[in-house]
Order: sequence, then structure tokens, then C-alpha cells
Amino acid sequence: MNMRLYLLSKFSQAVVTIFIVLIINFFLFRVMPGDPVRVLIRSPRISAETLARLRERFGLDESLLTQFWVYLRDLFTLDLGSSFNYRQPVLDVILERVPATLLLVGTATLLSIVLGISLGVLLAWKRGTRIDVGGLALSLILYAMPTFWVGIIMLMVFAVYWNIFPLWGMGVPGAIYQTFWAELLSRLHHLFLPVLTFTLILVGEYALIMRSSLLEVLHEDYMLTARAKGVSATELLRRHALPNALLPMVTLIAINLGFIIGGAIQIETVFSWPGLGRLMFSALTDRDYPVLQGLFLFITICVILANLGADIIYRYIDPRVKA
Amino acid sequence: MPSSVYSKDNLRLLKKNLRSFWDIYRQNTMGLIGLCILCFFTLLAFLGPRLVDVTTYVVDGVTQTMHPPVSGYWLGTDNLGRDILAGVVIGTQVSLLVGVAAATISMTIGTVIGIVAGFYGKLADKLLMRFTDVFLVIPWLPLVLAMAALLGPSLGNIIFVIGITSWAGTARIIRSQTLSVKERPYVERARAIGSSGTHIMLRHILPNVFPLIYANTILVAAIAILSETTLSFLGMGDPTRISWGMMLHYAYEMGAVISRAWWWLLPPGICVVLVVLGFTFIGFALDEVLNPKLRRRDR
Amino acid sequence: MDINNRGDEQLELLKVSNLEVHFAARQGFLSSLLNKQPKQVRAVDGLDFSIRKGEILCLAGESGSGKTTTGKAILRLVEPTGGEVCFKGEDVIAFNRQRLRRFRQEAQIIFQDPYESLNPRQTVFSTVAEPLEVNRICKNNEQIEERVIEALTDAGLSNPQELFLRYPHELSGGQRQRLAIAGALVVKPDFIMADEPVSMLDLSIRAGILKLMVDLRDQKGISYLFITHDLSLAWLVSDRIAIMYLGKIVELGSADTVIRQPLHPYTRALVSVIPVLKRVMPSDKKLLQGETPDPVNIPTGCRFHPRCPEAQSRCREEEPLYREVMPGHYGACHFI
Amino acid sequence: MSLLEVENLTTYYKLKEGYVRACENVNLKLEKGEALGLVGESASGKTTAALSLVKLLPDNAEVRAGKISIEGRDISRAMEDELRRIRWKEIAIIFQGAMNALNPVRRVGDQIVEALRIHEKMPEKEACLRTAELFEQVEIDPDRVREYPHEFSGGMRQRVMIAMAVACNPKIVIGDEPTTALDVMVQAQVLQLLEKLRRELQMGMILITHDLSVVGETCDRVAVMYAGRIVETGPTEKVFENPAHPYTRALIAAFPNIEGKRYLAQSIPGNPPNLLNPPAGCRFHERCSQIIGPCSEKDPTAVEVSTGHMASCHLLGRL
Repeated sequence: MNMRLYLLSKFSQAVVTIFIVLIINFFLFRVMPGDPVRVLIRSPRISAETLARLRERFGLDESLLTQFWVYLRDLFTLDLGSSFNYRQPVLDVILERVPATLLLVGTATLLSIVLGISLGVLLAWKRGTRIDVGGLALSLILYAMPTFWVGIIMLMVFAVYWNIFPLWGMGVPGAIYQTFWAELLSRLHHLFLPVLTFTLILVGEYALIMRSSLLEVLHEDYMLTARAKGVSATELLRRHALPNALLPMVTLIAINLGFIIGGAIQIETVFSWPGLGRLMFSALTDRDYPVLQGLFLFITICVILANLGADIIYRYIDPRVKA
Repeated sequence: MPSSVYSKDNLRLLKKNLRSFWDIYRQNTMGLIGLCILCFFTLLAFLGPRLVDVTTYVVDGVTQTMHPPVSGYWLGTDNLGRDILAGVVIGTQVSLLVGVAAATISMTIGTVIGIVAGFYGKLADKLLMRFTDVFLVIPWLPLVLAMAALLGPSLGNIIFVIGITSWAGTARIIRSQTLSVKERPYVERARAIGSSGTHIMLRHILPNVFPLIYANTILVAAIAILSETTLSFLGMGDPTRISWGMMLHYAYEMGAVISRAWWWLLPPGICVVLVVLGFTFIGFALDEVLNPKLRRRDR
Repeated sequence: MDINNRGDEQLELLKVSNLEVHFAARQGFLSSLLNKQPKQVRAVDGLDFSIRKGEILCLAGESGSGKTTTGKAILRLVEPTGGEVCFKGEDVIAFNRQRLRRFRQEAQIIFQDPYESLNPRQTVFSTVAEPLEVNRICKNNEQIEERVIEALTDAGLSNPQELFLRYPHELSGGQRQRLAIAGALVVKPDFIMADEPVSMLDLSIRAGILKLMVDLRDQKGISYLFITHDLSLAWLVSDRIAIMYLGKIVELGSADTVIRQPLHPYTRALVSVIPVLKRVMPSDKKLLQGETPDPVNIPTGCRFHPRCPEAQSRCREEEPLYREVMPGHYGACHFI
Repeated sequence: MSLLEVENLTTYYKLKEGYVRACENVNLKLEKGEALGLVGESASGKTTAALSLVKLLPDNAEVRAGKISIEGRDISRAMEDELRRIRWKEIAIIFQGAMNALNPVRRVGDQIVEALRIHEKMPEKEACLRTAELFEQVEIDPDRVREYPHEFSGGMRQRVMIAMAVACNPKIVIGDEPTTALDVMVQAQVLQLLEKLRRELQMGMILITHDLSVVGETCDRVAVMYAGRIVETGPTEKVFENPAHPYTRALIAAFPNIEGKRYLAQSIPGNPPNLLNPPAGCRFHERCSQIIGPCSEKDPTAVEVSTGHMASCHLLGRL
């Protein structure tokens, strides 16, 4: 299959997936038990008159198909409705929070990928030794810990007992910084604990995946060929084992994005980080359904696009699938 | 005349299979540790309420609130004066229940979809796999949170939501294994002796996919327990049942962090980690024991 | 043990005429949308041969020649896209489900790799008993057990009852292949298609399995379609040999004449590389250049012409007829 | 002084259940430009013996004893550094290469260039030229150096392997089942190529195979292995025409000879022994049709049947 065809097919697959997500998103908030208006308005004491008026306003008296059509039409004009809480269009509310989440998730993901891969390589290379057993146990324990719990413990140790890091937020509220450096320092100060927690949570899984991926490669016949050629141990790892072992990581990291989002919700909640995750949590507790619905869609589409990106990258870096 | 193999030898075969399984399994240190941990918590779930005075998990207005561990209240008390040890013991049941029940739901859906897609192929495969892919890429926690919020907080709903959102990975794995088993010559032989599709699925595909199902289900159970904890912590838990996640939820909400009430935060969390580790260890061990990689041919 | 040519009884058990198996080459969903003509893989492209009762016919050729597909098409494990298969005078292709089930008791199959052709989670007993259970051949369990013991004994496994509860991985390579044979014998077939039955076995075990197969022919009159890439093996066990190249038979004749007086240039080349336990100077071999092409792009005219040392312009344009060159000896080449 | 001399090579694999005695007291000798065939059935220890020469064994293997010398220089105690220099420069290996012996994500040319750069210290450009030259030598279009392994057919891949093996002009080439899994015609092509190169480059070659005919047609001398031991060795013609060990005799009898009569030989009864716990005495005695008293008690010693033709069998001592 040539490249253009491949891209086209992957792209159309992503479009189909997004469409299915749209349908799920639509029905999830309509077919669930309970009157949608009641759910949407969340006021139990509401007169039948108001209810009918609201129904009309939200178009809920139309047929499901018409409603779906309206929903699609609104989506195409990027209209995700407006938030009950913030009295703003949902899209604005969401976009406002994106930078904070990007900063947190981006830093932590990069750090954990680098650390996780290095740790995984180390464990695979020292397989069977005490380093391997210890590292394996550590990775598994990190993998088994609830994200929010690690965050809480971090907070208690670093922010309460030792008081060296702030308890919450992205910066001191209302503070006006004298210099750029002072601001940067303060931001980093606030960023440290959430990123550390996030990295700890992610690093275990990446290390485990990398370890098993590399172990598999180390047993391949071509590794024996390379050794027979007199290639030195470090070159063996760098030029023969790693390029093969890293390939599956690309897809795995993309698939893992959904899991990372879950982690972001918990960490932003615990550290009161003003990002998408925290927004989701507050939308949940406040029953702000338009925001919830919009967020769900936004995040899912981001993940689907990231997966599409990974597919394309994979195509470029693995010579075997190129034809 | 030889007596029938069917009646009496099935038992012998079962014994033989179990023994050979155990012979390999017990060499796996990780698996043994996992088994010990799980045995401990299972016993705790069943016998705990008799060993520990769980009636101390009440608001009696007498017990001191937020008290560090002392004799009688070995793990201290919470903001309402309830005994944390008793809470942890009661919570075991909920966690194990959620793990086992949600994993069962997830396994059933995943196995059926995986085998049907793999065995029948063609259009059924394409449709089912597209559907599976959607569940695989949808960020899992937002979906679960949304569903849990809409369904309302109850233990049954939590199990249901976790179960029907976590099968996609299983389905993928089962499908690819089914595809590979389907191409083996013994399936072709079965066809050549006139077996029907159902017969082939039950006698040849399923037994060879089962090891993966076991290992995978156990790993999903671990994830389900983590999920329940997370959901409860985020306030989507069942307020009428006490679980480790609910305890952490209350602890966090009631300011245990600021009050330095480590005895309230650590025990439920450690229990979660241990149980999840136990399941994960067993899952990894089963994966190793039941799917031995082919040994090298010529030594 | 001497092997005499058999199959002189003129009873034709199986007759294949103009058998064709074409596949559509795998293709993505999108390219089919873009209306690209799917490429045809002409795995088997018009075969004629017959097997007499008690005869061993060998189908030999390199990988990609379509020999295995032919075998499977005869048993309808792969659906033929054209031609006829007659078994005991009945048209196999027209069989309905019930008749097909019965046919599959009469015609059995043995696979190449005894490590792969046995279900690793099935005991010896249930492997052999399965065909009986599936087809409900026996009235009761005692009868099943009797038949299983009989089949295992016939396959040369002594003390069969001790093996009942063993799994394939607890057996040696030779035992496994005997078990596979027992699984075929248990339904008392008239015809067995054996697909490279010994190619995965060590030389010292091989002879025993071959001997067993020939003995079964002598005692029970079972006919074989023996598929192999190894011409010396073909010569050793079979009555007649058919040489396949890219989905067609290029030569067919009695084992001795095909090996000792090969007519077709391809057969001659194959025979010249049959190993002998002697030092051979490399120049003595008529080595063909290149490798067998992909059955998707079959050359025009004689499909062997690009590699044929004797090819002429006629070969490029005209496909040679498959014809009886001498009594009982068929070939497809313009120059024989 | 021989090109390669191996004395009493013994390699075990450690398993939970004990030691697998994969290869015991193996003695081999290889002269310059000579081809030696190492024949044996699966799990007879032939690959282990060969890989032990340059210590390319899995982690659980232990070389227990043995003296290995190349042109009189003892390398059995060489450290990893020295071994790395010996590998490929002095002893190169062609693996049973169907798909996996070449790294799938690196261009075939680069994989050859790598060997040249390590051992010949060649600058990149020169190494590339040399690689193109090597491709011509093994009859592949030199333009294909920039392709990946999956773009080659099985036979072509094996040619690439061969080009890689002879890249540094090694003194010894070990072929580990180099033609298994190839079609007969391609097999013959590859063997012919190997033979040609061996003559041109005057290399010593050890051909490991389970196929007697490969040895018969290309090797000067042959060593037959059974259950971890060499049971018979000698010039190929002598061994094949006059096998002295019952096992060799049975193997040769089982080989179909199209120039002779059609005849199905008796197969050897039983199976090769489990090397975790091999039988006492001669390892073949349980399957042998001619056992005598000492067979099950004493290890047979090698007896010279005729010049250069040795066999380890108690029967020979009797004669």
C-alpha cells in the first residue's frame, strides 16, 4: 500500500471513530435515566410550565433525529453550548484551561518517557540481577498506586510537614512579579509537586513496557548476528536493540494518552491546578453538563488525533511497513 | 475389556493438569507473593469482621476524633471518632467485590467480542474492531466519570460502569490470539474431520485462548479496584457503602492533609496498593506460566 | 523392504480434471473502493491427474508451486474455483454438507508439522477420539475406546492406553507424527493426503514413519496423495510422481522414469540437484538461475520460460499443452 | 599447525532441573581452505559446539573445559575484548538466516559496513565501496545495498549474510544450517556460491547441518555428532563409504540414494537421550542393534579406523 493511500485510510478511520464518539456523546447525555431537562437544570422544584418552556428552548420536544441534527450543526460551528456555572460559551471555558493542562501533562509525559525508557533499558540490560528485581518491584508498586493518593501523600510530606512546596495552584493568587525570573521561579515552584507525582505514576508503566519490549528484542536472532560481528556492548544496545525496541513504544505512548488524561483529572484536583482536569471535576460536582459534554468531546478528539499522529509517525520510522 | 475413559479418567486428568500447573507456578516467586497477598485479603474480607470489632466504626460521640493510633484504636480515629482499622476491614469486601465482579463483566464482553470477531472475520470483524477501537481511544476516566455521574452513585452502577468500559484491551488481545489459533493446522484438521464451527470454537479455539483470558482478567481486576478507588475519591462512590476509596474521599474532604492525619490517609491507600499488586503479580505470573515462549530448537 | 509399484488395479479412486484455485490477492478496503482490479493469485491453474486404489501419487515442487493448495482443494478445505474432482465416481464439488461430512471420513489429511497439527491442550485420547465423536460413529464409549486403541496400535504406538492422558508436548517428534496418523486412521479412510509428513523429522525417525505409511497402503489399501519438496523422498515412496511449477503440472509419470529419464527441463534441473552422498563438482549441476516467481505475476506462454535454459521465442508466446508423451508419461513442453 | 584446533570442548546449559550436557569432549581440527561438515540431528549439540568457539552462547551456558586454538594461538581463555576482535575478523558465522538473522530496521548495506568499520577501521566511503564489491561477489545487484532485509527473498537474504560473513576476509567461516528452509534450487545455488568463495578466499569452513547430503557434496571432512558427542570423524568419502559407527551406518542407510535400489531402511528405534540425565557408557547404546558388554558401562574411546578416520565405538576395539 502506498503512503498516500495509507494516510487516507488512517485518516478516514479517525473520522469514523470521531463520528462514533459524537454519537456516544450525544446519547450518553440524553438516553441516560432521568429527564434530560431535569438533569440539565438540576433543580427539583420546577414548575411544569417552565419545564415545557425549557424543553422547547433546548429543542427537546423535537424528535431525537432532529435533535441530533441540530447537535451536529452546532458542533460544526464550534458551538458547544454555554456553561451554567460560568455563563460563558463552553468552548471559551475549555480553551482558557488548555495551557495549564498542556504545561503539566507535557512536562510530566516527557519526563516520564525519558526516565521510564532509561529505567526500562537498564532493567532489561541487567536482567536477572538485583538491580532488575528491585527496579521491577519499584515499577510495579508505582503502577499499583492510585494517582490521587500519591498526590495526597506528596502534599502532606512536602507541603504540610516540610512546608517547602506550595499546597495548591499555579502561582500565588494576585501576586505581581517584579521580574520575569521571579515569576518563572514561582511557577516552577508550583509546578514541581504535581509534575513529580505525575511522573512517578507514569514512569513505572513505561519502564515495564520498555523492559519487556527490549527483552524480546534481545532474544532475536539478529542480536546474535550483531554480537558475532564483534559489535561492542554499548553499540549493540544503541544501534541494534534500541531502534527495534522503541518502535512499539510509539503506539503504546499514544494509546496511553487516555490514561494520562485520567491521571491529569486526579492530579489537578488534588493540587488545585487550574486546568482541564480540575474543570472536569468541578463540572461534575456542580453538575455543569454542557461543560462536561464539551470537555468529553474535546479530550476524546485530541486523543484520537494523537493516535492518528502516532500511526503516521510509525509509518515513517518503521521501514518494514513502507513499501 | 478396558473400562471407559470418560467417567473415571477425567478426574485423573484434572488432577494431572492441576499438579503440572502448580509445579510450574510455585517456581514463580512473584506469583507466590501475589497469591499470599490475595489470600490474606480474601480471608480478611470473610473473617475480618469476626476478628476485629467492626462495631467501632460508628459515630458514638464518645471516642476522641482525629486521634493518632492508640491501644484499642490501632490505626487511630477519623474526624467523627470512627475506628479506622474497622473501616479498612469493612472496605476490603467492597474492593474485592468490585474487582471480581467488574473483571467478570469485562472479561465476558471482551472474550465474546474478541472470539467472534477473530473467528468469523470479514464484516463482523471490521465492525466489532472499529467499535473496540473507539472504546480503546476514548479517555477512560472522563467516560466513566460522566457515566457514573449520570447513572447515580451506587455500588452496582460502579461495577457496571467499570465493567463495560474496560473490555476493549481484552477484546483486542483475544481477537489476535483467536486469529493466530485459527490458522493452526489443528484447526484445519478439525475441519477436515467434519467438525462444525461451534465445535471448533469450543474445543480448539477457546482452550487455547483461555490462558490469556485468565491472565488478562486478573490484570483487569487490579485496574477495576484502582478505578473504584478513584471514582469514590472523586465523589462518585456509593455513600451507603464504606470502601477504601470512600475513606480516602472523606479524609481528603475533611482536611486530613492539613491536619497531618497520616493514620487516616495511609492505611486505606496501602491496602489498595497491596491488593492491586497482588492481582498484578498473579496476572504477570500466569502470563509467564501459561504462555511459555517456544524454547529454542537446537541447543 | 522392497517397494513394488502398485496401483495396477485399474480402479480409479480419485480423478481430478482441470482443477483451478484462484484467489483474489489481499487488498485494502480503500483500493477496492478506488475500483482497482483485484489481482488474481493463480495458485492452482488447471490440473489433471488421477489416483488409483492403493496407489501413492507424489506431488512434488518448490514452495509456491501450489502443491499444498491442490491437496486442500481436493478435500475441499479450500474451495476450488474451477474444474472437477471425482471420488469413487462421485463429484466432490457437488457434495452437500452431509455428503461432505461423510467424504471427510473417507478422505483424511496428515500435516507437515507434528508440533503444530496437534492441539496442545488435547490429550492423546481425545485427539484420536474426536473424529469419532464429531461424526457420531460409535454407539458407546467402549466402542470409541476400542477404535482409539486400534488406531494407535495401527500407527505403531505400543501400549496405547498408557498414552491416553498425555499431551502432545509430552511425546517425542516421531510419536507425535504417529499420533497424527492415528487420528486419521481412526475413521478408516480410503485416501490420505499427506502434506510433507516427514519434513520436520530427523532422518533417523523419518524412515519409520514412511515405512508405516507404505505398510498401511499394503495392508489396508489406503491411497495417498503425498506432497513433498524432496524429490528423492518422492522417488522412494511413490508409484508415480507429478512435478508442479507455478500451479501447473509440468511432468507426470512413474517414479522411476521421472527421476531417471526426466523429460521436462524443469524436472531435469530438479533431478540434477537431488542430493547424493558423493562429492559433486558444482559444475555438474544444472542450476537454474533466480527463484520461482510470485504466482500473482505468472509469465506469459510457458510459465517456466524465463528460467528455462532451453527457452526459445515460441515458449514466450505459446503455452505448451499438457499431453501424454509416452504411455503413462505426461509432460508440458514444446520440445519433448 | 592447524588453522583451528579444538580439544575436549565441553559446554553445559544450566536449568532449574540440573545441567544439560549439550556438548562434551568435542575434538575438531580444521586446516586452511578445508571444509568440515558437522552433522547431527536436532539437539545433538552441533550449534552449541560451534557457538562455544567464540563464546556466543545464551546466558545460562557454561563452557566447562576445552582448548581452542587458531593457528596455534590459544583463544579459549580470551576476554570479551579480545573475543570481540576475533569474532568476524577470524571466525565469521552464517546463521540459518531465513528472516531473523538480519536486523529488520537497518539497511543491509549498513549492516555490512558496520562489520568493516569495526574490524578494518575503514572510513565510511571506502566501506561502502567494498560493500558494493561484496554484493557483486555474491551475485546481487550492488544497487540494492540501500534496501531493507524484508525487501529481499529468502535466498537473496542468505546471500547478503554470506557477503557479510566474508566481508573481513575471515580465516574461518561457520555456516549454521545455511541452506535449511530454502527451496531446493536456491539451496543448491547458495551451496555453490559458498563453495566458490571458499576456494577463492582460501577460508576454512565448518558447515553445521542435519542434512548428510549437504556435507557429502561440499565438505572434505565430516564429524558426526550424537547426543553431545562426536561419534565419528574422517574424510567424507571414507566415512560415507565405510561408516564405522553403528549410528553413522544407520543414518547413511536411511538416506535415499536415487542411484541405487528403492529401499526403505529400518529406522533407528527409540529417541535420542535426554541430555539432562544421559545414559552411562556409550550414549547410543540404548538404540544400538549391536551392543556388547561394556557399551552400557564405559565411555568408548576414539579408535583410528584408517588414516584420519576415527570412530568411538566399543565394537571397534574388539576387531
